Amino acid sequence: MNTLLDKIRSDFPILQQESFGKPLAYFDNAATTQKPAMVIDAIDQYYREANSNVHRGVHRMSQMATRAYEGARTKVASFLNASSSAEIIFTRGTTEAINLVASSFGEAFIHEGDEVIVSALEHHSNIVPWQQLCFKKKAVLRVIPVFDNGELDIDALKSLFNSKTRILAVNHISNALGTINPVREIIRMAHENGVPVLLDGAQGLSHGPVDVQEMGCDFYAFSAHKMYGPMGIGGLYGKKEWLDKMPPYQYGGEMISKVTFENTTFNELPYKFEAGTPNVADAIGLGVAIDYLQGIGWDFVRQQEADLLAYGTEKISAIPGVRIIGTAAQKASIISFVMDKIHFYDAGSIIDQMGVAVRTGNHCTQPLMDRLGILGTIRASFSFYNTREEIDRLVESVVKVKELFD
Amino acid sequence: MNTLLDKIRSDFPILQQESFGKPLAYFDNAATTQKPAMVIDAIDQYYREANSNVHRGVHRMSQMATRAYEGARTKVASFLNASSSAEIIFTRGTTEAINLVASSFGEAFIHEGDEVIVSALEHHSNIVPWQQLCFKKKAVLRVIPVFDNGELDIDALKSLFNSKTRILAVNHISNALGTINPVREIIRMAHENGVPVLLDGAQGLSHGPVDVQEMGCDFYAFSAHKMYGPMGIGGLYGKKEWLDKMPPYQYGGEMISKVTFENTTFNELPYKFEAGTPNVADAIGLGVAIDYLQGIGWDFVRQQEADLLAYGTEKISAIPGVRIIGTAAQKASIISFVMDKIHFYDAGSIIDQMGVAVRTGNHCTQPLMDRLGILGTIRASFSFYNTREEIDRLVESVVKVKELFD
Amino acid sequence: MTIKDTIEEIVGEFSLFEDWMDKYNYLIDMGKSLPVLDDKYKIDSNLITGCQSRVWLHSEYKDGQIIFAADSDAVITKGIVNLLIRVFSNHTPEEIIGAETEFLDVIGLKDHLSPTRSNGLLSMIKQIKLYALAYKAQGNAV
Amino acid sequence: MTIKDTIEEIVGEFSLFEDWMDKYNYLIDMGKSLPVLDDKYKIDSNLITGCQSRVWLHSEYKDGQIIFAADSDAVITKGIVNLLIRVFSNHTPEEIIGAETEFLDVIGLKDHLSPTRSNGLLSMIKQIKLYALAYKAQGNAV
Ligand SMILES: Cc1ncc(COP(=O)(O)O)c(C=O)c1O
Ligand SMILES: Cc1ncc(COP(=O)(O)O)c(C=O)c1O
Repeated sequence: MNTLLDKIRSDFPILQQESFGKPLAYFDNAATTQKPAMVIDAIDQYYREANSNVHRGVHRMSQMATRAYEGARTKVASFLNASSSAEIIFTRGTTEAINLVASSFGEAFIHEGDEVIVSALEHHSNIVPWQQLCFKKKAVLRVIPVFDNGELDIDALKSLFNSKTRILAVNHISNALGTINPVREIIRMAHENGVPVLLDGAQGLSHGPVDVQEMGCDFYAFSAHKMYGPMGIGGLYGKKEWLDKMPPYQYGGEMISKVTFENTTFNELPYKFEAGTPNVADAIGLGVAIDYLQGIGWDFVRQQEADLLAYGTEKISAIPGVRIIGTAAQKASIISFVMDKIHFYDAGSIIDQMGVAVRTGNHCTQPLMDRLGILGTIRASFSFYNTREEIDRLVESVVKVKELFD
Repeated sequence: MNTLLDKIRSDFPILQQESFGKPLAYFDNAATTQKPAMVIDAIDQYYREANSNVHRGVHRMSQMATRAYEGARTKVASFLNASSSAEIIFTRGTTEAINLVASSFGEAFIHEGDEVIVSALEHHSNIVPWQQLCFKKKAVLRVIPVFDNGELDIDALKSLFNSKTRILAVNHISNALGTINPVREIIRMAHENGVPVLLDGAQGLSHGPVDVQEMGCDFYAFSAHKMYGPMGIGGLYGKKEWLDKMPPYQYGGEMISKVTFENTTFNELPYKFEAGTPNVADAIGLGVAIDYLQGIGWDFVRQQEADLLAYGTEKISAIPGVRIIGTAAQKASIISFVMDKIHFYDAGSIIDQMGVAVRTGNHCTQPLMDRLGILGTIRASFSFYNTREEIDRLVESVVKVKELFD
Repeated sequence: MTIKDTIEEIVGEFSLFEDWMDKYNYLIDMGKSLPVLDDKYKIDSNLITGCQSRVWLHSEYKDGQIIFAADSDAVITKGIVNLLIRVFSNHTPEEIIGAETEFLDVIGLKDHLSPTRSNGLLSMIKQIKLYALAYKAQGNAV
Repeated sequence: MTIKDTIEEIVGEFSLFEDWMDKYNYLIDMGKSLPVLDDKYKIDSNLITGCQSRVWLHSEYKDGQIIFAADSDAVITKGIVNLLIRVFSNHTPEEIIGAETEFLDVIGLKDHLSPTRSNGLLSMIKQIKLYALAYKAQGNAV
């Protein structure tokens, strides 16, 4: 093992845990990543030293908390290279961010007969909000098809645009198969057709740099817990031009400027979209997770994850009776696979007993599974803190599964 | 100082802090309470030892996390005496819980010409969601008036009910003035008129026991951060009969049962209303906050807070030129006051410099302030961990303010 | 044998296992030996929701007793349903409704196969008890 | 005096204060000595939002320079606006647009009177610069 990796692993307390008497090999990073001690400590320290409700408080602690909260927003803005921190709205996570856009953008811009484009590769969180919006507005949901290898059929996308198309929502990286979608090309095509693009970035911020201005997306939704930050926080980047035109999503608290029983005027961006006491502690945790990622640097992350993906792909595909699902040319460090005649639940149960944490099932992508003609997969998703040795243990477990069920 | 109080104060790390070189006297408890070490530690430990995404995960940590999350739900259910934990929905807090009901109940049950009742004593979070719903549905917002002393005019409420009334939303305890509203009577009147009642319980769970079945409310909304728990979590209690009839609020994740592009079926309660990865860490923190409150017991809480309210009321009202706003017969430990010819912002700035944290302004209750003919107040809200000595320091600071500005 | 007796028998069997591997081997054997369920019963109305694997649970009411039959696409799940059938099948609705299910705790199933939604163990037991309640109501109605 | 000179003067004055009390006393004096703003300028369009206290900021453009006048219902806020007027009033739009505002940091105003929404200090400066931008555009248009 190289010493930098050792050092990095020691930053994550949970990697020191055992599972069923064996060292834990955590390969469920696409579901949620583990947290470095500095993130955990920042939350701890906030509650011990500075906890307070933010905004409009005159007293010192309230101002400290406000500064820390707004400081976290600034960090997110510069991490994504947003043009202003007013374009960063804190939400509970990706799902809420997408729901916010579907609801507010939908209310302002989607009408009967209009069309919304999603892809066959989406997580339920980027399908159902649009589907339900379409039901409500009598609009039409169009779907970019996916090839057997997990790549989107971009040629087919061309024919989906028409004068009724109002928005396109697609994931940056597929959580189920690891496909990195050609988002720049998709955005270019959409913009040529005058259609704004929402990227579901749940899997997008942990593997490499994201520059929303360079990509040109109109919205980018993400979750802190999938990028080494805490649960309960995430966000939405939105271009000011769009956010300004969208009505608020929830009402109450700082998002209000002036209320009478007859009328209410709303605050400016980003507050307009943040109702109720914000989750200050976890926003600070998210800011520190960004510090952590910038500290280790994308070079290390990408190199380590590329190595694990290559090594894992080679080893897993070499096991007879195992088939990798999702073999796109551009992939993040996620390997989904199925086993001949062995149900993923059976496999997952045994692999778990060997101290290896993988996720099994449809990964909240039922339409994709239907399309691929399977019920689910076994998914190992790697972080830069994983090791080749851990992958060897996964392979051992899979071999054990074969022994048991064959 | 009595030793039990000393012991309890030592449970809260932040009370050991200084502010501007003086021991911190924290009187902004109605905005957010401080957290005992056991709550902070529980969150810390979760991230160090058990962090995982919940539900549908086969692996051990995911199951541990699921159990802890569902265990927290059970604790909340029994804390509120809900008849089942399926009636407890986790949200970000009170504001989101009220928005959920306004949106989902509103979609199902509010139509053109219908009426919604709120009170003049409400927080913006319990006004604006209903007001905007009424705008959207062309429904009518009716307001229970409030007397000068901060009590609701319950006689006037009688005449607000009619066959068009669909729901009544009122706070349990007023955050601005401390009034404890006669919720049992309000609920009885509403139910006689076939109208369900939502209680805004943001201030309701920290001062004494709440039994939703005994009270008979249909919905109860609350925030963990105002009851010694973490930020980013809270909840909604809702009677199963109502929740079953309400459509989902947000879409994605565990709230889905089966998705195709043509149709989606939703999960059962409470999951139907919880979209996206839940905030497991903070839900666990909320559970531990409940343990903590139950550990010290309501007797202590009520006795200590009643003493502080009585002592504070006597001392503050004795200062010449100071007037207490809100003198209801039933009050929680919240004292709002104004000073002759001295702006609350001036007062708050100086009080802060003396190491005493109070909140100043309209407390997100602009319509109430308008009704009372003031722009805002200085508000000291006491917790069981505050002391008479701290109140003496508040009084000193107020006297100092008078010296400076007179 | 009463439900209680069967449970004791099962607890006895499980107490012999030294490690998880033995336990899983046993469950796998139980799964493989579960009688085949006729395809005509593999219908959506017999499907138990909330499981990672699909479980069909069919029941018949005969001479005052309920007979259960089941299938799943996962072997371990089949093993678990087989255990449940052994415990609950051929008993009266009253017996089933009144039965304690803590034995799952004792044999370590709850520990390794959590009651959370991933395997639907709880859903299966709930469904078994619901069938019993339904037949009981039906019986009373007659 | 240039904007920079005034700022240096103010920084010098503040450096004399031993504790927060002196600083606040000074701000309060400055607040009390702020010339009264004619009621006709206390209109909503002059109101700065995001403050706990209400602040009206009025401006006039005369001989290429902007003259500011203001009022607030809180004395400390009046003291702060008075400082800002001393710094920015009677300067050209260009001078105002180009001015650094870090001095607020130096004199400890940012520390004790945070830039967050509670006192609207940032909003005031923003408004002053907006006026300057507007007059500049107007000037260019002529
Ligand atoms: C009475 C009342 N209602 C609602 C709220 C909103 O709570 P939250 O900001 O936690 O959503 C508060 C607190 O600010 C409150 O005191
Ligand atoms: C691609 C994708 N989109 C959306 C989500 C939803 O994220 P969250 O549950 O954090 O809201 C996830 C994660 O589950 C995901 O992987």
